[in-house]
Formats: sequence, C-alpha cells, structure tokens
Amino acid sequence: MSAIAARAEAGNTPEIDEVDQVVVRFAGDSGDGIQLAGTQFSTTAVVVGNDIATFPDYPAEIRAPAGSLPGVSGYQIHLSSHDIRTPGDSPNVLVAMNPAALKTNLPALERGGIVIVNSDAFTPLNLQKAGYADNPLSGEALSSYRVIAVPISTLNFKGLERVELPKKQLDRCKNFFALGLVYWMFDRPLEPTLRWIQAKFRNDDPVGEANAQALREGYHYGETIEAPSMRMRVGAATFPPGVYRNITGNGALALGLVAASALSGKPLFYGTYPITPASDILHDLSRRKEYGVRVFQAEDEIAAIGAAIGAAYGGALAVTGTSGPGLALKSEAIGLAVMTELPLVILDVQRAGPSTGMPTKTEQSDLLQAIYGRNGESPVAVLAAATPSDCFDTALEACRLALELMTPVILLSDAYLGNAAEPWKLPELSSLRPITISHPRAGNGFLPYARDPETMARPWAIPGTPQLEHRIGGLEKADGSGQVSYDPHNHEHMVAVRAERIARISQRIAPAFVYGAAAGDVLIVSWGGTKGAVFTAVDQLRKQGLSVAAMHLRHLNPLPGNVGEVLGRFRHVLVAELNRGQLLMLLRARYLVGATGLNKVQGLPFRVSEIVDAVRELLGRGRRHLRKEEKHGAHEDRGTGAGSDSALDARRLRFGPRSALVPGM
Amino acid sequence: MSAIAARAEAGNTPEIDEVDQVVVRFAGDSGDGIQLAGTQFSTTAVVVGNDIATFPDYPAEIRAPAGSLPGVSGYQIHLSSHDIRTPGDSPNVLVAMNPAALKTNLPALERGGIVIVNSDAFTPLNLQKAGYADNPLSGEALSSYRVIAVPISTLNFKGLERVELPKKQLDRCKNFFALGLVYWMFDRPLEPTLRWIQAKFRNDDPVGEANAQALREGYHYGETIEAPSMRMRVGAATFPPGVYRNITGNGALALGLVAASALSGKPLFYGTYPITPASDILHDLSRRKEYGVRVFQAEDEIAAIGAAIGAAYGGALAVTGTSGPGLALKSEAIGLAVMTELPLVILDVQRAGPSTGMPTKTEQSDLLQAIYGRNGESPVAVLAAATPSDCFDTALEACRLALELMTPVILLSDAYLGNAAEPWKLPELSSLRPITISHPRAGNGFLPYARDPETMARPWAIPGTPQLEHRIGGLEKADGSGQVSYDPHNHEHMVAVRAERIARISQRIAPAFVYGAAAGDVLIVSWGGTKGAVFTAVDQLRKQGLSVAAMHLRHLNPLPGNVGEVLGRFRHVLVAELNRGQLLMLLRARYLVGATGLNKVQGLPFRVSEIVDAVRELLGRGRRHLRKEEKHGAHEDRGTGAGSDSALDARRLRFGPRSALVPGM
Amino acid sequence: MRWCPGCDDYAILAQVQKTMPALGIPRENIVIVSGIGCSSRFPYYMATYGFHTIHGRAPAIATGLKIARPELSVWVVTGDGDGLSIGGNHLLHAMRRNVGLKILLFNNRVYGLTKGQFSPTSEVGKKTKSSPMGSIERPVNPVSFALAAEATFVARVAAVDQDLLGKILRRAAVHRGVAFVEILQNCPIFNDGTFDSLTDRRTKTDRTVLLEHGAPLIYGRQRDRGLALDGLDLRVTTATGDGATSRLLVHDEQAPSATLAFLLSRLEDPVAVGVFRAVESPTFEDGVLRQERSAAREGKQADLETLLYRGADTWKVE
Amino acid sequence: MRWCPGCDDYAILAQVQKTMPALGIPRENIVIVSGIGCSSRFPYYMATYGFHTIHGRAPAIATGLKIARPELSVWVVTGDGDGLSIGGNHLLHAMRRNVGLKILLFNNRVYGLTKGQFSPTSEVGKKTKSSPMGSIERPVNPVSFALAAEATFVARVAAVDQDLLGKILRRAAVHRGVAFVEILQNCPIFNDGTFDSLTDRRTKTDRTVLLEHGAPLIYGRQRDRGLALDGLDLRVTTATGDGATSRLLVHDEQAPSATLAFLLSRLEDPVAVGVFRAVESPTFEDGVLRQERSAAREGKQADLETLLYRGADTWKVE
Ligand SMILES: Cc1ncc(C[n+]2csc(CCOP(=O)(O)OP(=O)(O)O)c2C)c(N)n1
Ligand SMILES: Cc1ncc(C[n+]2csc(CCOP(=O)(O)OP(=O)(O)O)c2C)c(N)n1
Ligand code: SF4
Ligand code: SF4
Ligand SMILES: [Mg+2]
Ligand SMILES: [Mg+2]
Repeated sequence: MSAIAARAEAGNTPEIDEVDQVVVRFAGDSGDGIQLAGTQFSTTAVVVGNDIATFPDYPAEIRAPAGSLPGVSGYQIHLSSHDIRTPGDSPNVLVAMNPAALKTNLPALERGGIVIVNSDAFTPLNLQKAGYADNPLSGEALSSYRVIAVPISTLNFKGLERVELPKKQLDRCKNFFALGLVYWMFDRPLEPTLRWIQAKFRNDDPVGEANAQALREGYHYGETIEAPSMRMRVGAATFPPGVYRNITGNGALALGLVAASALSGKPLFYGTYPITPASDILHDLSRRKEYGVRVFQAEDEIAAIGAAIGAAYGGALAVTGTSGPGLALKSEAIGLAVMTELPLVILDVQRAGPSTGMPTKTEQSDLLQAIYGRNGESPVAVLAAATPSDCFDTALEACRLALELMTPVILLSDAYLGNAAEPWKLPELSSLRPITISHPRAGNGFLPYARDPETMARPWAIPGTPQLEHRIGGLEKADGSGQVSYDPHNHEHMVAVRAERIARISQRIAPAFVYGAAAGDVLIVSWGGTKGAVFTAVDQLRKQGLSVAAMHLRHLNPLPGNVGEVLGRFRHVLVAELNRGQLLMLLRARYLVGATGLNKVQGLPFRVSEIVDAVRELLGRGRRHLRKEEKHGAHEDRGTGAGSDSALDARRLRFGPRSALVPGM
Repeated sequence: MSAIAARAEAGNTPEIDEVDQVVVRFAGDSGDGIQLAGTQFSTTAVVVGNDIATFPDYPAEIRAPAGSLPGVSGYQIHLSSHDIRTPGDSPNVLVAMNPAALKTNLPALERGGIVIVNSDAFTPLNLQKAGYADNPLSGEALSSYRVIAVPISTLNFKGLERVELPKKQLDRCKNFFALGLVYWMFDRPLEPTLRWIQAKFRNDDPVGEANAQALREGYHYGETIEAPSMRMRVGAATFPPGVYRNITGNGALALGLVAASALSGKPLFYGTYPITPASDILHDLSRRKEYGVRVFQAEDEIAAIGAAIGAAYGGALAVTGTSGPGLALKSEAIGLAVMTELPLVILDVQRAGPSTGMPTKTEQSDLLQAIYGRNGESPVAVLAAATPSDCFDTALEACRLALELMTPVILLSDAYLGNAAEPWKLPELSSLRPITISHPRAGNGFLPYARDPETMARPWAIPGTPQLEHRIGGLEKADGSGQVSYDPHNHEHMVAVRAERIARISQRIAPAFVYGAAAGDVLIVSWGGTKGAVFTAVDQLRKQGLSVAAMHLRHLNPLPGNVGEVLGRFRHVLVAELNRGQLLMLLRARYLVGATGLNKVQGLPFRVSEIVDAVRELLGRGRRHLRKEEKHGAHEDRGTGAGSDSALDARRLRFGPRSALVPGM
Repeated sequence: MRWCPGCDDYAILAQVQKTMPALGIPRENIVIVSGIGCSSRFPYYMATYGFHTIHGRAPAIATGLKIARPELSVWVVTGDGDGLSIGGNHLLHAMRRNVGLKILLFNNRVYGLTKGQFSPTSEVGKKTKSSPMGSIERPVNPVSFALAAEATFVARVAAVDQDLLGKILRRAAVHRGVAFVEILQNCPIFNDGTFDSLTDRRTKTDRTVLLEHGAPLIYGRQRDRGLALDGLDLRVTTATGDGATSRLLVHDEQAPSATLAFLLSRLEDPVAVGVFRAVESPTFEDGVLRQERSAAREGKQADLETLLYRGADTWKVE
Repeated sequence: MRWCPGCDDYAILAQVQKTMPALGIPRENIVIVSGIGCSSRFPYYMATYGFHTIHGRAPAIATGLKIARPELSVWVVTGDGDGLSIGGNHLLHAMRRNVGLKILLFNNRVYGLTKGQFSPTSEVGKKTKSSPMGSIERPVNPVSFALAAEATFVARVAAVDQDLLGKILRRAAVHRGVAFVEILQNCPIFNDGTFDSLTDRRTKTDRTVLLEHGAPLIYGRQRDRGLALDGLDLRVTTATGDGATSRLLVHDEQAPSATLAFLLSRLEDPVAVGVFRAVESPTFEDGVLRQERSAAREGKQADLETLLYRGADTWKVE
C-alpha cells in the first residue's frame, strides 16, 4: 500500500498532505479528450517543478465506438519530488470518465486508491457496453477504493450555461472540468493551462472560453467536496541546474535529427510514409522547413527509403522512419545501402507485431529483424534509445555513425518511448560535438571503394564534383575500384570487410555502463525503453540488500567491447526485454552465457515490480514464477486446451531453465 | 595426383584405361553452348550407368562479351562407377573453348590433368581479352598438364562443308564437335545425344543435321589423335534397383510441388516473379497446366506472395518462389500469413548477397533472414534441401507441414542445388504418403481460431462453405474466436501459441541423422546443399582413422529434438556453411555449445578437401589455418590496409577460438 | 462499429449491406478483401467471408483468390491511400489483367487511419499534418487512372448518393471482369466537407452531371445545361432552346475507345458521376481456365505416375 | 560491353553518348540512375555519375536525389519490366509529382535479363518461357500510362531511329519537369523483331506517323495518308486531294488537355512516334524550394539554439 492509500485509509489527515510521489491515470473514451487532459496535467506538474514520466496508452488504430471497452484511452502520469524513471506501476488516483474506462483501468489501481468517476456516464447503455451487469457505483464493487462520484456532465453544463455554444460542444469540455478537479486535488495552479487555452484559441472564440470556464468550475467544485484526506501536494524535485523542457521520444528524435544536420552541415532529408507510431516524426519535421529540412512523404516505405538513399548519394543527411511492418518492406533497399556503403539512418518506432499486430501498443520485437532481416550477409549498425530524451542523443549518435563511417544505421525506438514524455535538461550547445565529414575533391586516380585505414569508410564523392564521376550499385564490388566483380576471393574479402566495418564500431563507442553492484549475484541486461523500469528495480532490490546490477545497452550491433567481461562478473544474467528473448539469443550465442530471459509481450512496458519479482525469484526469494506466460496459465488453458503443458515445456527447453552463467569465451 | 593423372604420366597404358571416377569440366564463352554440351555429356553418362553429379557455373546476370573473363560459362561433371555425392573438387579433364576459359579454369585442374583446347580461338585478340601476354599453348605455361590442342573451329567447318547453313550457324556447332571428341575419349556412345537432336529438330532442319554431323566429326577426330593414354572408361555404378531419371534441384522442387498437390488433393497455385536462380521453377510449372497447376507471374514479389496468400485462403496449395532479394520484399506479407495461420510454402533459391550481389552464384546466407526477417515475433517453419533430388522430398515435406499445420513454411534451396543434376531413384508411388486435410463443414458455433489439440492448427474454413463465414486479418486475434483483440494477456498468449505451434514440429519430424562415428572427436554440422561435400569428407577422414561424424539438418526451425544430445557426444563441433556462421549462431545460442564455424563465402560450394583440411586442423593435424579468410590474408591486406589484422581479431572474438564443447542445456 | 460518428463509411456500409442480399449470390460465395485504413475495416461489418489484409496489397491477394476460385464473388475495399499510394501498382495490374474483382475505392482525399496526412488524391495546396504549408503534389484522378489501366467497368458515385450507389454496386456485381468504383467519401474528422458541393442538396445538381448510357449529358437544377464536344474538349452549353439536344454529347459507356470516358473523368465543373465505361473483354480467370482445359484436352495425362515416370527420360536398374 | 551482340541497347547508348556532351551540362552534374535489367546496366557505360540500384526503385531513388540536389540533371534508365512491372507505382508517382527527372524506358516487351519471360508490354498470346501457351494479359501502353500519370513531357521513339532519338533526348533534357520517353528496343535474343515493321525501312513510313507540333498528321511512303478526327476517334484518311489538309488533324503537343495525346498513344496502325505532349507545370522540386524559402522568409530563426531552446516552453533550474 502506498503512502497515499495509507493516508486515505487513516481518514484523518491535515487538509493537504505532502507526498513524495503519486501516479495518476486519466481514462475515458477516445473522444473524451483524455490525452489532452493528461498532457496539460503533466505540463503543469513540470512547471511546478515535479519530475514526471508519462505513459499515454491510446486505443488501437481503429476509431473506437463511444463507451466501448476497446475505445478507452488512457494517460498515466507519475509525478514526484525526486528523480523518477518510469510512469509508475499502478496508479494511486484514477479518473474514469465512463464505465468502460473504469472497467479496464480499475485492475491497475492500487488497493485503497482514489477513483474519480463521472457518474453521469454510468447510464444503463454505457454499463452494458462496458459489460457491467450492475452499476459498480452502487454495489460493493468499489469498496476497497475511495470513490468520488461526480456528475461531471451535469455540473459542466451548468457551469457553462452562459457560453453560447451547442450542447454537444459544451459537453466536450468535461475533460477540462475533470482536470480542474484534479488540479484542486493536487493543489495545482490553473495558469499554465489557462495560458495554453489562450494561445490556442482566439480571444473571442467561445470554445476557448468554455474550456477555461470548465477548468475553473472543476476546481471550484473540488472546494465543495466534503470528504476528508482528499488533497495532496507533491513538492518540487531538485533538478540539476540547467534549462529544461518537456519532451516525448518522437519529438526528441526529430530534434536530434535536425541537430545532427546542424552539427554536420548536411541538409536533412527525411523520406517516410505515415505509420503509427512513427508519424509524429513526419509531422514534426514537416514544420521545420526553415532549417532546410526536406521532408518527402513517399508513396510507400520502399519509395521512402529509396528516396533517402538517393538523397544520401547526393550528399544529404538522409533518414527514413517507420515502424515494424515498414521496416520489413525496406529490407531489400537496406541491402542496397549496405552494398553501396552510403550513410543512411533508419528509424523504427517499434510496435506490437507480428503483421499489423496491435499498432498503438509497444514492443521490442524488431531487434532481430533489424540485425538479420535482409538477404545475404548485410551487417548494419543497430542502436536503441532508452528514454524519451535519450532519443535525442541516440539520434545524434546514429547520424554521427552513419556519416562518419558511411554505413546504414538502424535506430530502434518504440511506441512507449515515442509517446511518453519527461523533463529534459537541454544540452549545452558547446557540448554538442560537430560531425566531421570530408568529401573528396577533384583529383586523379579516384577509387570509390578506397578505404580510410581506421574507420574503413569509403569516400563520399557526391555528384557535382568534377573528375570523380563513378558508378555504384547493388552488384558485388571490387574493393578499391568499386567495379563490378564476381571474383570469388574478392567476394569473400568484401563480405569480411563489410562485417569488419561494423564490428570496429565497438572500438569507437563507450563501454557498456553498469548500474549498481560492480559484481555479484544478478546482472539485469536491458536495451531500449525498459531502462527506467530496470534501473528503478535495481534501486529497490539493492535497498532490499540484494547484490544486483543492470547493464543497459544502447548499441546492439555491434555490442560494446566490455560486455563479455561484465557478464562474467555475475552469477546470474537476466535479460529483460519486451519480446521472447531476442537480445538473450545474441548474448548466449556470442558469449555462451547461460542467461535467462525475462520476457513480456503484452503491448505494455515493464512494471518495476515485475522485474523486482523476477530477480527475487531467480535468487530463490520470490513468491511467483519467473516466466510471464506461466502466470496466465488459466488464460492459456482456455486457448490451447491439452496443449498448454507441453507448450511450457517447449519454451523452457528453448532457452533452458535459469542456469548458472557459463562465462563467455 | 589422381589415378588418371598418374596413368597419363606413366605414358604407357592399355588403349582404354578403366578408371573409377573422373571429373570433367567444359568451359567456354556463354555463347559457346557449354551448358548444352555438359548436359548432354551427363545424360549419356547416366545412360551408360555412371553415378554423376554436376555443377553448372554460369556467368552472372549480365550478358558477357565474347572472349572476356566474366563471360566464361562452366559445366563440371563428376562421373563414377560408385556412389558419389559432389561434382568433384578439381577436374581431371578440362575442355577450354577459348583463352578466357583456360585462364579462369586452369587453376582448378589437377596437376597432370588433361586440357583440350580449341586452338583456333587462341587469337591475339582473344588472348588479350583473357589477359594472356603470351600464348599459353606455345610456352611452358601448360607444361604440367597434358594438352590436346585441336583446331576445333576449322575442323568443324570442314566437317560441315556440305551442310547448307550460314557460316555463323555452322560455327555454333563446335560445342558438338568438342563433345564428340570427349565422347571418344571416354568411349561413350553417341546415340543418346543423336536421339536428343532428332527429338529437338525437325528431320529436315539443317541445324539438327549440322549438330549431329559435328558430333560425329569430333568423335572421329579422336580416332586420329596420335597420343598415348588418352582414353579412359568409367564403368557403370551399381545402383539400387529402381527407375531413375536425371534431375536438377529446381526441377525436383517443381515436381515435388505438383506431387504434393496430387497427394493432398489441393490444386497447386504458384505465384512468383522471375528472379535468378529461381525462374526455372516458374518455367517448369508453367508447362503443367494439365495438372491443374495455376501459375501467376505477378507484377512483383509482394504481389506474388499476396496472390499466394489469397489462393491459400481460397483453399489451394499455395506456393511462392523467389531468391534472397525477393524474400526480403516478401517479409511483410509473410507476417500476414503468420498472423492468419494460413498454409503457405515460400521457396528461396538462395544466391550470393547482399543486395543484388552475385546473382548466379551460390550461397547459404538467407538462413537468418528466413527465421527472423519480419517485424514482431513471427515464427515460421524453415527447411532446407540437401541435394538436387532431395529438393523433391523437401518440397513434399514443406507442403505437408504447411497444409497439415496451417503455417507458412520457408524452404531454402540455393543456386548450386537448383542447377546441379544427379540421377534420382524415383520413389515408389505407394511410398508417397497422402497429405490429409479436413476442411470444416457447415455447422454452428464455428470458431476460426479454435485449435487441434495436437497440432494446434486452426481449421481451414474456405470461402464457399455455408455458415462458416468469418473474418481474418493482420491485427492480433483472440484465440478461439479469431476476433480482433487488444487484450494484453491474449496477445502474450497468442505470441506463445504461435511459437509453440512451430516448436511442436520438432515432435513430428525425424531426429537428426548422424553419419559416421556415433560419438567421438569431431561432429560436422551442416545444412542445405553442402551435405554431399561434408559426407564425402567424413568418409575420407574416417578412412584416415579419425573419429568424425556429420549431422546434416533438413529442419532449421525448429531443430529436431535430438540435436542437443548429439552435439554433446563430440569433443569438437564444426559448423560448415556458405555464410559467416548463421546456423553456428543458432546452435551456440540454443545449446551453449562452443562450436566453431567453417565458413566460405565465395559464391562457390565447398570442396571436399576444404572440409577435410579444416577437420584435420581442428584436431591439430592439419597444415593450414582453419578460417577461410585467413587463407586470403594477402588479398585482404590489399583492401583493408592496416585494418586487416584487427579484422581477424574481431572475427575470432565473434565466435571465439575453437573451443571445447559446452554441453547443451 | 468503429468508425467516427458521422463518417460516410457508415453510409457505404448501409448500402452494401442492402444491395448484397439482393444480388442472388449465396452469402458464403462472397468474399471481401481489404487493405489497411479506416475504409479497410469494412469486412468486419459484413456477414460474408472477409480478409483484412495488409496495406496496399488487397488487389494482389484478391487476384490470387479469384484465380484459385473463379466462382467466388470477390470484392476489394480500399482507400485513396491504400489503393493509390502504396497499392497503386497492384491496382493497376489487377485492372489491366481484367481480373474479375469488384473494387470499391473509398476516396476521402486523406489518410484517415493514420490521423490526417495528405493522400494522392488531396488537392494541391491542401494543409494537413504532413503538409503544413500545403501539398505540392498534383492529385491522381482515380477514374482516369482506372481508365488508363484499361478497367472494363469504371464508375464514380458519392457515398451519400444512396440510390445511385446501390445501382452501381448492382451493376458492378454482374459485370464480367474488373469493376472499379470510386466512392466519394467524407471524413468528418480529418477532411470534413471536401465533397460538400457535390453532395449538398442545394449545389449538387449544378455541380454534378449524371452519366446515363445513351442519354445526352444534361445537368443543372433546371436541367438547363449540357455538355457538348468542342474538338477534343468538353464545353458546357445550354440544354434548352432550338437544336440544343442535337448539340449535346450523348453518353456511351460502351464506346470501344475510352476517350470519351477519359474526357469525362477529368471534368471538374460539373463533376461526372455514374458509369463512365462498361465494356466486355475476356477476363483473366477465363484465360487461365481456357488454357487449363486446352492442356487437358491435348490428352496429356495428369497423374502422379505420369508426372514422375513419364515426364522425362528414365532408366531402370534391375 | 555486356549486352548481346546486336542488342538495340547499343544504339541507344551511342545516341545518348552523342547527345549528352552537346547539352552543355557539365559531365559531373549528370547522374544516371537505373534499376535492374539489361537496360539498367546503362550507367556503367557512361562517363557520368551513375547508380545501378535495385529492381523497380530507380524513380524513387532518383526522386530523392533530385529533391536533395535540384541543380543536377538526373536521368532514369529503366525497362518495361523494371519500370512498368515491379516499379510501376514509383514511376506513376514520380510523374504525377512532376519531379524533374528524365526517364528513358527501354521497351523490348520482354524480361531480357532473366532470360525471356513475358513483360507487362508483351502482346496477348505471346509465347515465352513463362507463357508457353501464350500470355493472357492485356499489355500496358507506356505512353498512355505516362499521360494518365500526368507526365508533362511524353515521347516515343525507336532505338534505331537515331535522328529522332537524338532530337527527343535533347528536348527531354531541357524540359522543366518530368520527361518520359518510351524507346522501342529490339532484343534479338528473346524477342527478336518485335518492332520490325516500325523500324524496317520498307514498312516504317507506312506503319508510323511522326508527330510534329503544329503540323497536320500525315504519313505514308508517299505522304498520302493522314489522320482525321471522327467524333472522339481517329480515322485514317487520304492526305491528298481537294480539301484534304483541312480535314487533317493538326498535332498540338501543348494542348491543355491530354485527350489528343491519349488518343494518339493508342493508335496501332499507324503507330505514333515523336513528342505526344510537352506542357509546363510547376515542378516538385520547385515547390519544395519555394516552401523552404518562404519558411525562411517568415523570419523564423534556424540555428541550434533556436531549435533547442526556443522551440517550446522551457524552464530554468538554477
Ligand atoms: C506497411 C504499412 N505502412 C503504413 C501503414 C500505416 N497506414 C495505415 S492506413 C494508412 C493510410 C490510410 O489511408 P486510406 O487508404 O486513404 O484510408 P482511410 O483511412 O482514409 O480510409 C497508412 C499509411 C501500415 N498499416 N502499413
Ligand atoms: C527484387 C528483384 N526481383 C526480381 C529480379 C530479377 N530481375 C532482374 S531484371 C528483371 C526484369 C528485367 O526486365 P526489363 O525491365 O524489361 O529489362 P530488360 O532486361 O528487358 O532490359 C527481373 C525480373 C531482381 N533482380 N530483383
Ligand atoms: S478518421 Fe475519417 S475516414 Fe476514418 S473513421 Fe473517422 S471519419 Fe471515417
Ligand atoms: S537479352 Fe535482349 S535486351 Fe538483354 S542484352 Fe541481350 S539482346 Fe539486349
Ligand atoms: Mg483515405
Ligand atoms: Mg524488357
């Protein structure tokens, strides 16, 4: 039970509690403006000085019917007076705008938590759509929570009586009413949101007026509630000095690309085709024409990467962005970039697969596709961003590698990172290292596949340069001259060279950073958006006196040079990822390490507790099974009938039981 | 030195030597009819009762200029009076129709071997095109070989004086002249080839007449040669009783698909887009309309697999075929077949990559693409054929798995297998097991994602069946109902189910077969077209008293159940493949076995001696380095300069030095 | 259902649901194949067989199905992005081959499902999330595209024009060969009102001309305007007064050449709706069946034994 | 060089090599982008920049290059398979966008490089390795396709008609916007003689009509035949005798509507060669530059500091 729930139960507390941190989730119909309410709440939190982490969880690609379960949109915010890294495991406060929102989100709420519901929405029809036989507001269903049932729709209408707008439009303001109420509850200023409304709507636009008024009404309604221990205050966190802004992963990726363009002096070309959850990068970059960013919305993903390859050939900082299905389509063209050794950055904002899968949900299941998903031996560099703001740094690094080493680079993000927001301490401009590129100039004896002795990069001779006219293409090249070659030994040599070009990156990059114990019982290995949950779990486990550390990898191909050595320092290696064990396989193959996987494939990020429990289990101290699937045995039985037992066996066989570490060779 | 070279040197032998086996290579311009001569020679060998194995080695996709080095076409035949498995490491006899053919092929010829050259083609221009400063026929260049220089063009013209055809066309018959000479040398009957000519040309067609005449002229010319120890005879091999035919891998694949159609009672649908080296399957199946085969040449590879998926949904035995770049394009659509659990066979006749690579050359570098080259967790079954005739059995098995388990299956062949030929003992019709399929019939409560408890296959309800109307698609499905579902636990469950469906295949398939020692020092693991070379190497090594065995895998995903156990029985595991270690990675990851790779990436199949040497080296008895790349250090230095040393280090690091086996878990 | 309130997709669905049962095709013989997009969710709302495939590939998948099962009634539902952007080539080739598919392209001139980027049918200057300063691409005209691709039945109709939609759906259903129908569809969320002037009762009759085979091209609230040929161009003229009708162009959907249809497809004021073209031509699946039958007729045996033992030179080892 | 002896690709190469230097474009500013096919080996034989890419994607790759570097002269070389089969969609969209590419499509009506399968331009009934009983697909007409895709410059010429080829190449080079040229190319190995009647000296003048802007459409050995309009169709008529010329249609490559060009593109006897259409329209790359300049003009700052520190709400922690 969190401090908040505990206090709420105590029932007798000062008017406004000071709490360390709180997790709030807004939930409602996708038409209810939940994402907007959530964003406003987090902006205000940031203004007030909290550290925050957010997790917007949209309904899927489809437009959901009002009041239905799949139509529920959620936005979770973790606010804290200290440093936090995840949007929180389970909300302390849930705002549910209708029965469906309550139904889907209640299981996540902590016991004893606070539920604010729009009681007006609990109509027989809506209850039925949500699959409630009885109205949960009247029975015992919510007895273990603190319920604040507010007729939000009615009160909102009443408060907006004087605004001249159709009823339908007035009703759309109820998210602001709810937001106002939550602001009251957390003792937040209304100004930041009022300012936003002012900027967004013309002065005389009644919609702006209605929203502002609804917000105030909600706040004032709070004042009238007669219930104890409802209000709390989360103090400001101490941040390192600097200038901050709030940023999502997709926003940071876009900024990182534009920054790389500035740092390299190469114009940014972004070729893409819209796809969830990567489209926001397109939208963002489309608005940056003054930076010389040329955005090309192509007819499909193949044309998008094709255009990017053409732009790279022409001397641009060429980037193409997509999600998993689009990456699959780009496979063949990536091979062309490998063969022609052109600089190219490929963004994959991963989503839950296979196939169309669950397009708005997060997953980390494109790693092996990124590394191996092409014909022939065609190595590329693969990186993954760890947090929303790390998307900026990772984008910079991907561009740097691509441009300095003349290679395609795949950057993996995911739906969670892409949409989640956090405060970001802006880098000092002076700390941003320029990206150095030198194009060869006119001269004799030009060899398009001559190589830099250190980086093995070939020269980037761009059209328009006199005397360097040359031909490149997808057929095997003779090293040096770049002429088409079918010589068997040249081919073997070039295959080795292409591998080596990438392998050498491990000499350029920082060694993998180990967080927590330097050696000991358990090393959790992670990559991508799971970093926050993993590091938080390490903190908790270490507080529990366990010898645990985490190694989070930004570079997946090649791996940093020290990985094998670090693995060897721990008794157990647990590889935590939102897939069925993709990094796990790479580590086992390369280091012959008997690592175990902690895998979750639910379209959701890890909860901290899942990692904590897994480590305790691994050390024989846990109370539940390690493998996620086993937890849902009942569910599985339903589907597979007699098969489920052997299903588990087969899976266990796949990577073996939690085994002792076999040191890497 | 082979028996043949030895005898030739002895210089004093009976008129026609009896030899055990011989390797002959025809080489010349792609316009010289080399492939035809080679095919005729092998057909005759087969008629005479030899066991044979062939290796056609075309010039690349490009039309090569006459007389140039890249324009050389080769056809190697191994004929033997006993059971053989490879086209032979190095030819004993080389027929070189011009200087370029001599230049490219001489290095492969055994010392002391016989060279037949068309001396007419050794003109200054041709010598220059081949890069010969001096005419090799006049200097010492060929002193370690037995050279038969024949003015083939002149003699051919003379012999065809009376045939009424333009000179250019008469000249085209010189391949038949050369073939006639080789028939004389090996004491072969002309009848099979004469019969072929008769069937091919109308009786009064002067081209047919010219070819037949040229063949006879060549033979008779042989009679006039005054040189000792020129002729040899390879006796008939003893084959198990049965009916035989000669077959290439692509031919066998096509036959296997049609046979599977007959055995399953499902019409065959083949959707494809032409691509080297898979196009011959298209050509073959296009001529089988009487079998109800519907071939669709689509506008691209995506449409080809799309159409196949549509046909599968409609109830056909649906197949799509391509090579590596085409497989890359099909990635996204394969994911759809995974999600919709439709039966689909995907053929990949691999070629040297990456990108366009070397389109006519062989390689095994699409294995990881086949297993992992898609977004999300999207497992499919992956099989590989081992020999040309095994393509038939593997095609049958792929179809059986797809149809019985409702899953996409990828079948890997390669350019070598596709074009190589061998005698094939036809299966008894009664030995071909029917493929059993049951479509659900009209009825209530139909669940499109209900599962067979054993195979986990969902029902194949095809349009046209009353009452089973249902919807499928690429969005995540609820198990059972097949409705779109975003439920986190359902997703996790379905991801597990899809994995398990494939994993269970290991219970249906035969355990991996071990050839040679049951346990001991070295286990060579191989897959695909390398089987012949590996098994032959095992024979040789065992004759040398070494404790060696081979495990050849037809099933790459999932692996047979006994693999881990077999690996554990050997001190060293050597994984031989024509890539940089793809199966090696899978085995190391899964079994934590410290296996070593024997890798060759030259666009060419293994030579037996390369495997023999590698094993001896592994056991400390060899005389050369293990890793192929190291052998070409000089070559590598040329390209990478200072980098090559660390290149090797990096590679060594990658999979470690030959290490002791860590038993699988 | 899962479209936004007020989406025209509901109107199309309603009409399709109404029309289908009247076609006399058993429900189990109808298959609806779609790609990805709001429009492509269509199969879920039909009680027929349905396949919600991947983005842009529905025409290819439907082609395979139709070749394998020519007796089925195969419908493709696609959008302006699905069908003309990523899937343009498949659509083109399906039409060129005259595969007997019924293709419904819901044109809302925007990418709906991905929340509002410009599409290949968006107008020049269109401001969207991905074209904040206006699109600079000249739009594809779906009907012209279908005509150039040699489609044998080509029509255009607004979603809300329920009667005409029903009529066209029925005609498409019975057409032998490919039928292409562009359906003008409003997306109230991301591109509201884009076809308003063509569908609004007050402006519709002045802004659209209904194509009727054999009838002169007359339109306008008072039916006082018409179209006449002016060399190779179309000209608006009065449809009343002396000799007016004789000046007017008469629509011929069966014209051997597609020129008239092509001209009509490009009209912008008025916009032509109805059937542009309806001609007969051998279908792809008929060609497949014909060759199959003729191969069988040539007396070629087709059983396993023939396949393996008689297809090539064999020899026997005793 | 690596085409078969007698291949028409040599003729095209010869003319391109002859024409390019005369264009006044510095060699280093010329880039030839090709796909995969015999035709696509073209860049290797030019001393300019060249990119031999992957099958069908050359128009997309060239589009990216042209957007990034509008000042370059970017040529696309493609085949009937590369450009109209796998690459049809990219070609369509490049033309629709009016990207300033010069596209040469070598049409030999067969897949040459993969050794002789039918292509999207092969005639119905064509027997090839993959259509042993004859192709059942209706061919695409590349010129009609380009016109429907709104290409602003469209021409057709036989490879062996060197003078005309040269003339057209020069015009394509200076055209602002996309230029599409179908080059009829004989493949002596897999499709020998497919255009013989159009290129053979004896039949050529009777079988082809040369389009000349502003001139009446006259052809024939004696220049005694001409083309006249018959409603919306073209009709062959005599070009001599009373009032003949006034009856004849006059070619207008600049006609605002593509109708005439479309009609001419479909002629089969005679076949039209020359420039079908040459009109002006804003190019894609100009649109890109225009928006870029106007964004800059709006006075928006564009440096790293603005990007990071001024683009959004920030706050300072001391
Ligand atoms: C391979 C792939 N690329 C991109 C997407 C994302 N996507 C889904 S629908 C769509 C466009 C839909 O537009 P349209 O076809 O006009 O349909 P509408 O939603 O407007 O009905 C896109 C780009 C995808 N699902 N798959
Ligand atoms: C992805 C992919 N699919 C298929 C091929 C095989 N392929 C190479 S060229 C070609 C067709 C060439 O035809 P065309 O464009 O007409 O060129 P031509 O050789 O006739 O000049 C094909 C199918 C390939 N290289 N890549
Ligand atoms: S986004 Fe537009 S097209 Fe899609 S469902 Fe909503 S209204 Fe309809
Ligand atoms: S195959 Fe045909 S198109 Fe290709 S090079 Fe030879 S003649 Fe030319
Ligand atoms: Mg749309
Ligand atoms: Mg061609």
